[in-house]
Amino acid sequence: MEPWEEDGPETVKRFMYVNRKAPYGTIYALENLEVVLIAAAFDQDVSVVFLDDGVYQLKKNQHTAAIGMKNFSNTYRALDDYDVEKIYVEQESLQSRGLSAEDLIIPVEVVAADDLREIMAQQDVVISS
Amino acid sequence: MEPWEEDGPETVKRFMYVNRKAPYGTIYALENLEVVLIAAAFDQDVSVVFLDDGVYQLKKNQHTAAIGMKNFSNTYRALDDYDVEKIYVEQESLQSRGLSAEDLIIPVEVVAADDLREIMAQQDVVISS
Amino acid sequence: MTTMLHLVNKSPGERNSLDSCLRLAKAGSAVLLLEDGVYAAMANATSAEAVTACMGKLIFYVLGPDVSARGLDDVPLLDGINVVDYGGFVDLVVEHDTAQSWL
Amino acid sequence: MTTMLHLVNKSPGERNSLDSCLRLAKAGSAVLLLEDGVYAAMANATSAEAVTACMGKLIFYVLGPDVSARGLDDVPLLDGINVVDYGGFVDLVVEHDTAQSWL
Amino acid sequence: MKFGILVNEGPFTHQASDSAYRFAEAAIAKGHEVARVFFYNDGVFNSNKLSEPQSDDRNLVQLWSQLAQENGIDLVVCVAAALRRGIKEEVLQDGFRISGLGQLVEAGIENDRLVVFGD
Amino acid sequence: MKFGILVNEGPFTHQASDSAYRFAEAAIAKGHEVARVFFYNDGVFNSNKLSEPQSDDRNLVQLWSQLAQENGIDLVVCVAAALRRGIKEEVLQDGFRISGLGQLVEAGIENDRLVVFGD
Repeated sequence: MEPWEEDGPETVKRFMYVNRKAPYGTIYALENLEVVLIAAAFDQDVSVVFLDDGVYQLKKNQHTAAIGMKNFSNTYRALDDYDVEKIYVEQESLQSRGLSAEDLIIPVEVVAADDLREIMAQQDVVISS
Repeated sequence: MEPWEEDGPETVKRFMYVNRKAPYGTIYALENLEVVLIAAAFDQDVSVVFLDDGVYQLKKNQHTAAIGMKNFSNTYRALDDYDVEKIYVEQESLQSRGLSAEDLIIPVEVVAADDLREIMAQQDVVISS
Repeated sequence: MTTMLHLVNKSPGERNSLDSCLRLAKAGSAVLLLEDGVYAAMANATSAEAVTACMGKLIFYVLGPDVSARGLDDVPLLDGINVVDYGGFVDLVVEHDTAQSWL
Repeated sequence: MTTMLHLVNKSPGERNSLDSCLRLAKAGSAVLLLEDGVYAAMANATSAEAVTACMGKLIFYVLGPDVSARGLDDVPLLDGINVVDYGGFVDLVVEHDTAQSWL
Repeated sequence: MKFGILVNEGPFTHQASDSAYRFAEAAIAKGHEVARVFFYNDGVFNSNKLSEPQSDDRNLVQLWSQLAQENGIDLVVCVAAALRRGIKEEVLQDGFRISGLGQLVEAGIENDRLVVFGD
Repeated sequence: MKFGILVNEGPFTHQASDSAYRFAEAAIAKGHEVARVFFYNDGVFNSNKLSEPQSDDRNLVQLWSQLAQENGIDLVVCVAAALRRGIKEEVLQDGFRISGLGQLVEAGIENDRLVVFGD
């Protein structure tokens, strides 16, 4: 939050969108992404976190033709266009799944649980699905 | 299966209904029980298994008034009236939850995983939810 | 720094929600166990170890109506877990700046 | 004695379905990993240990379309897991007397 | 204090909507305001007026509707989530309205707390 | 071989119905018969004709209906599960019928295999 925003008529809140579920097995990944894209249009401080199986949402190289479902993984690239820049992935979640930042479809900030804990503790509104 | 049934016009199959989910948090326990009560009317070999969090379905002393949901735990008592007599509870699931057969609302056969494995392997149709 | 109330509604015998909450909740935060999450309050379940290990760091609450519904009134709960009703749940949300649900 | 095909559709990183299946599947049974269950086939995930430990006892299959959907074509899968498509899934159901879904 | 509530599951399969309802009721009893309940994911099914539970079971579709009308709660059903699940005006219970996801973000901005109930 | 299929989840929130549909399609392609698909729990939502997915997404309500009409599959929606969830004749897609749980047990008795898809 910038100093002039503190004084403005509008409150700026820190919103965190938390993703803990894998894509395709359930719709939560897709519908949570739809929320984030809408949220980006409001002048709030938005961050998005991927942890546990949520890190699978960002796996490169998704090909869904054979399961007949829409591949929405490219839509994560739109986060940058929408000025959603705080995208965190928990390091422990990646590691225990044998993945690294190079496996992900967009650049992210990989943070250790110890750091993610601090980031989470600073949020005003946490939306998970 | 009795010898004369083998020769009869109707096939008797071994049906097993598997419960692995806790009650109230989701509807699966209740709706699976509704299936078993209907299934009892067909002349098949029916067994019901409770394992993992499914063992919680049979916990005595459920009082649901304060959550506003219907207490259906007494309905398990009807299984006996419907001649559903093969009711198995996995010993390991009970133990790891700090429970024993005395905590359950109906008499059951507590079986070790090693025995349940054999029982499961003899089924023709397994319905889980 | 805000104060956080963490909500865990899944059984530790089925999912990893509680583990993740305990790993990422900051010291001094509150954790309310509700719905199937209340099974984590059982003193004699193997899941008790993880909760006990965090007792000094986090403040634990359990939703009484969900405890009673599941027949756990006659089962020992972990020492140091505070039982609240829906009104107490509301108070906890009021007393903490942010509520985070571990779905 | 019937021959069994076990279906596991949940990720080992979220739920206990795979653990329970591995504990209760009889030696010689087949296990098909599908939907989010395919993550259990990843060779470099910590969940690999549990599957590897059962490799001699059970025969593992993974549903290829679900592997591709989740971007796992470029990730090493465990040796000894057979990849099948929906037709292969049908064949497995035909070849085994009973299918059990670990929901 | 002003609350916003997010409900991500339908009125039967998961307890989420029950818990949210009991929470809302208790908040109002304590003199707080529940300004908006937003229904997302399968939560949109909470607005289906065709829902007919057994006579001895609770009816959350009606309970939400009554609580809202008595206490001026804005019950908002997400249009995108509703469309794909077949929830449209023709089956919408009184007291609910269909609108966009922006209403959820607003609920987070304008209320003192947002509490999420889901699976 | 004759198959029965049980679908426990709706057409969007979980992949169960997708997997069941792909399985049924593949079984038919291999010359097997899919005699009955029984929809239980949230599976009853697969029959909601008001369902309107985005234009670039699959529409499982229509897909099931078409597959059934082309291949003589009996699509049965559980009446008890449907009533509480607000699925009634007035929103029922062509090709589905509402009936009792006995139809599920029968599907287990009369078919060579019963395969369950759920959460």
